[in-house]
Amino acid sequence: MMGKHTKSFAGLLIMAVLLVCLAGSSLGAPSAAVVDQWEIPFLNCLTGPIASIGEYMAWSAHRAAYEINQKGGIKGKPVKIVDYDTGVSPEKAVEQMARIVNKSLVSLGPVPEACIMAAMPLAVRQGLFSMTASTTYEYSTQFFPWTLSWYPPTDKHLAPAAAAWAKEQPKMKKVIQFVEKWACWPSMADAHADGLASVGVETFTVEVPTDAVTFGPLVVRALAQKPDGFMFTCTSEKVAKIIIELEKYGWKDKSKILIFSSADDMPLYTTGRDSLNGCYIYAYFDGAKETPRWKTFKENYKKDHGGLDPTSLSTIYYDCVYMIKRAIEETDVTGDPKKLKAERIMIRDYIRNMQDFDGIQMAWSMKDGIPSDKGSFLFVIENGIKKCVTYVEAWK
Amino acid sequence: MEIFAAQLLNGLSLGSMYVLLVLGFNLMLLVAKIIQFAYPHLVVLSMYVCWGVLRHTDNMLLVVLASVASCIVVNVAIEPIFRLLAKRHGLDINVSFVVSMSMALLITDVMSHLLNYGYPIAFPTEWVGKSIFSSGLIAFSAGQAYALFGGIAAVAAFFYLLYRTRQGRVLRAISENSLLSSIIGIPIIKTRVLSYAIAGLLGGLTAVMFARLLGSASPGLGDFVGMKVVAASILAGLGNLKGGLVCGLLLGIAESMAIGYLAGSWSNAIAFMMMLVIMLIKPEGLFGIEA
Amino acid sequence: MSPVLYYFLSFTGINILMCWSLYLPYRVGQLHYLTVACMLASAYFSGFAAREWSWPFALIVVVGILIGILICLIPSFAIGDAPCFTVVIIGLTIIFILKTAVENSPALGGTIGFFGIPQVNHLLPLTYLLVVYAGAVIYRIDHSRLGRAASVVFVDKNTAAALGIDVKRLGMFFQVAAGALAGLAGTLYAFLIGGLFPEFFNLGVIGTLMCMLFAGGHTTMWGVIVSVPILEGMQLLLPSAIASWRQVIYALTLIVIVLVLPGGLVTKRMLLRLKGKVSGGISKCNN
Amino acid sequence: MTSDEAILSTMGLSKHFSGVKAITNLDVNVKRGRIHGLIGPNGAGKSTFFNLVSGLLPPTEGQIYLDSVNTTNLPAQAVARMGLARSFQAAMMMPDTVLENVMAGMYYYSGIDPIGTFLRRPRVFCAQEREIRQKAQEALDFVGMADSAHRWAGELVWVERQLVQIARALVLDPKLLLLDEPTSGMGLKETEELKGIIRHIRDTGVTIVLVSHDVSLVVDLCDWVTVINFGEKISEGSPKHIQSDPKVLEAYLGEEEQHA
Repeated sequence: MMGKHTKSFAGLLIMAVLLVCLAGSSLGAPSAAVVDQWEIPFLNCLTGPIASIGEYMAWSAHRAAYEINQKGGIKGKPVKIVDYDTGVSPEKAVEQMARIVNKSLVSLGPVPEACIMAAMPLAVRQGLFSMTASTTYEYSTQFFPWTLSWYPPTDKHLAPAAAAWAKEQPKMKKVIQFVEKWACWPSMADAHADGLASVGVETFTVEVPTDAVTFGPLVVRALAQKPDGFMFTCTSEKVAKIIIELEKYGWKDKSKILIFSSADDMPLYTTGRDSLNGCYIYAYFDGAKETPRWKTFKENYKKDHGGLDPTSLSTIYYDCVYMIKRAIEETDVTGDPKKLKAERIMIRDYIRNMQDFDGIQMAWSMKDGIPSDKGSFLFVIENGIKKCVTYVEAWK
Repeated sequence: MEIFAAQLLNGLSLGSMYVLLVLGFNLMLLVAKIIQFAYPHLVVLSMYVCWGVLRHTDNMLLVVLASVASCIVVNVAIEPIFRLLAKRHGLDINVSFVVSMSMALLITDVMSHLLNYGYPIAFPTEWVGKSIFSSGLIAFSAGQAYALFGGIAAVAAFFYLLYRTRQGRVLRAISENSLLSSIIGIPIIKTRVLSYAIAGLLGGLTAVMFARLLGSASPGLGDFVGMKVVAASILAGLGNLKGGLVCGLLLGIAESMAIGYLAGSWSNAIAFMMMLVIMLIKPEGLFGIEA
Repeated sequence: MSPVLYYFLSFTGINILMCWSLYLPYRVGQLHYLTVACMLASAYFSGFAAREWSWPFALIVVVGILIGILICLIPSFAIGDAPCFTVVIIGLTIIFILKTAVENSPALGGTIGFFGIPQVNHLLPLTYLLVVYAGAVIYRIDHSRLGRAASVVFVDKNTAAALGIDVKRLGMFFQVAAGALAGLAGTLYAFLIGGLFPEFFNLGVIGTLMCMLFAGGHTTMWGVIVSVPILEGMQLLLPSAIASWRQVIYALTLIVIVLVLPGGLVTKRMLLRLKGKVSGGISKCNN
Repeated sequence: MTSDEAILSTMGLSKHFSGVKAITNLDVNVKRGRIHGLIGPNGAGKSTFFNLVSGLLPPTEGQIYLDSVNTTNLPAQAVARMGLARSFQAAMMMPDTVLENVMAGMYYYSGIDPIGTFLRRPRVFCAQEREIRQKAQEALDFVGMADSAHRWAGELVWVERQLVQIARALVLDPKLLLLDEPTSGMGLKETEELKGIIRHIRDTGVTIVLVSHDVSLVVDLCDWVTVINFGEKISEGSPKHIQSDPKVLEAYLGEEEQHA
């Protein structure tokens, strides 16, 4: 207790001294905060059918804020994540964005794609940098430079992942891809097909209806085309259900199944269970790799989620909060409402080209709003745990 | 041919689930004069109860009992709401639709907020069971067998109850003319509650069979199924029990065939288009509206 | 003006239009969800015409309304006097078909969505001008023979027919009028939001509109003027911990209001009472 | 045109509901200017007959002539616009004031298309509305409900509803008025009042067809009576003639036995 207080007091003292020095020398190096706390709004989907995704995204942002505050906050002031619920409704998204657009330095979200499309034009008009980290390049790029993407252009970075899988399965010639028509998934599916084509594998598409109740008919249809393998571009729950059906219809070779990154979510594992053993999946995050921060994150996540493991999607906004922390610390941002406009641009420009960001599991750099050296991992699922097979080089 | 047979089998097992749901839905429509849009959502809620009980016991009988009991209890518990509604609005089924739609929203949101952190629930693998019969593309799982034969048994029992027993006659009398029934001394309210209870019983059984057929459930399942149940009921002619039987089954088969044969992204739209044409030609439904 | 107020007022205006477009067919007892399909079609058309063809706003509004009318007119030949639930299902079906069509049209952005609809100056005053005009038209419909005829059809179709009312033609009229309102709402919506996504138009929209209509009162056009701002404003005022239960609050509000105040917050009778046009309710007969 | 000419006549009219014969081969002639009674025991097909004549149900067989025009397969609204007004046994009131309810009867008033009305200039529109309002008020005066014009229609008692319903039927100046059980649920005093009103309507030149199972009312009020049972005409003639017809007595006695 004592130590912590001393530490933060010492920190404050050093800060104050620094401030005096810097003010005197007017070097333009980081200046102190004028706000009492850093309020970061998070436009997130907390109601409706996909509220579970919003829940863990909010959880990770709050987790990051808690950690930062434990260690003295940003420039000595605590950070506070304020949740704004958008549901999946564009109308709510715009209204919530309107509440923060004139007062916030930077914001997190919005989360589902419908909300991004509705709310971002307003953010762009008012000049608010909003970190739509969980969405794909297609959506973010529409609003550059006022957004960023966690992912490089879809066609460029998905193709190598799919191709890497195909190289592991040399005898595979014909693959059926299950595609659900939602947001940018069709274009992700095209990227997969391109990647497979580059190593001589032909792809056929079977569409997954959004409101399907059973998947037997779909699997019969797919199997009737006598494919050598399957690739999935649909919601995690549906992936699991289709794999179970495939098993029912006698499909044995699980290594000839590849699941795309967006399905790397809890429902895949809770619904699919044993049937997933041997399936391939690619993602941008190797959960088996232990770092101290990741370990703590995982333990706390499990504690708050009835023992369920976090997935690669759950850390996105955790890293975002740390990015904001670094951007504020490394620039002149003070949080002064009078300088809001300029400081927003400072944060934006810093984050968009942040070098060697120390993420929860790995370091990477951003270039013009997209990661420049972030590759993907190809995994095999065994008893609900992803075992890394190979690392796929980043797109350049 | 092999594909066709496989799809037919898939369609039949799904259709038998729709039939059960449409039956319960129509029963409340006929006797209580309400559109219970939230009925499929209640069934999904019972699936969650099944799942909860399964975590503590493997006893099949207990699970079925819990599912049936919960569905009956919840269904009977909401009866007073609709009774009060009828008292306020007369027998305005439009308003009952509005209210039940809100109930559906309520149930979905409670499930996605409170139960299993909003994640889909999964039933033990042995519940769905491996294929009990498999030949080429034709495969038949234990879950499908439960759905199909359980469905047939439940429907048979339901029609026996309705057409061969005294209680069934009472229910039918009320559905035909509730005013006259009350004059000749049939206890209207008691019988209405009975109809909710029977629908709850059917719902509880459906939940168990659904769990075995699908192997999992999610908060959004009620909405997916709900629309189809209402559509089947309307397509048959609102409240037409036998028509509902046919249309429920046909819907299951049509859905399987559409996914199995029609061009990818348009399969559901084509199915909807056919329904639209039928509705435009015969707005009262294929079999006509009953009482 | 602060963005919060701007968007609050804009969405209130658009939602009032949409609620009215549900209110009109409900005058003859039909829940006409087809209006959401009109909104979808006219929103996409407006976005496309503004971005690709650079049409002027006024022209887009007119054509947007015409599109709404057309989408309601064609089915109305079959469902002008159809039972309520046939209308419901046909509405939902057409929404679904239109959505599928949009998702499969690369020109409309497909499943990704349609970006970059240009801004229009003075959208808010224009919106309210159109809302007031639409309100005046609806007021006149309500206070003419059409409105009275609709009330009779709502109560009993046979009585209406015996009074010489062509139930089907009247239903068609109200459906088409609803289509025009929804077309207008769709155009305004597209320009307000600036980007469209097929998932915008889903069951949730219908649920919200129904809640607004029935909580406000479906017996008079004034009900939604009270309920829409309240329900729109609620989520802005509630703390986020409670706001995430918004759907539940909406649903409960609706159920309670429908049970306790059958006609909604504002009823025709209440308004007539205020104006002194209806006398107290003691019967002069004693039997 | 003589006053004896039939304003309404049916020839061989039949209606079957999925095999059940509600009306069989019925010939009825209603002479102009009369109060024509239609009586029969419960389930005799009286209401079905009204529904057929007013166009709410299509007949299975036979022809209907209204004022020498064949209206057999015309829809109800067309028949209504030709001058046939009717009341229902259960009077449905819309949730509004009594006056508005009566005004609702003037949908096709003076033949103007209401949708056209809606498009008129405000001044013309208001003038028309005033006229409609005035006419409705007069009709309420006629049935003795003038004081109730601004009451809420939902609060009217059964008897008052019948009167409002009649006023609503009268505003369009019908040639023929069909009254379905107008006195059901009424006490002696109200029945007498209603009798006066019906006679008064007849005196203004409107022909009336009255359905009732109340024999004494029909005998007292009507100029001519048709008796039907099981969908068939069993007797016809002046009230005196009917009272002594053994077939009629049998039909009614038979019914009483059933009740007992």
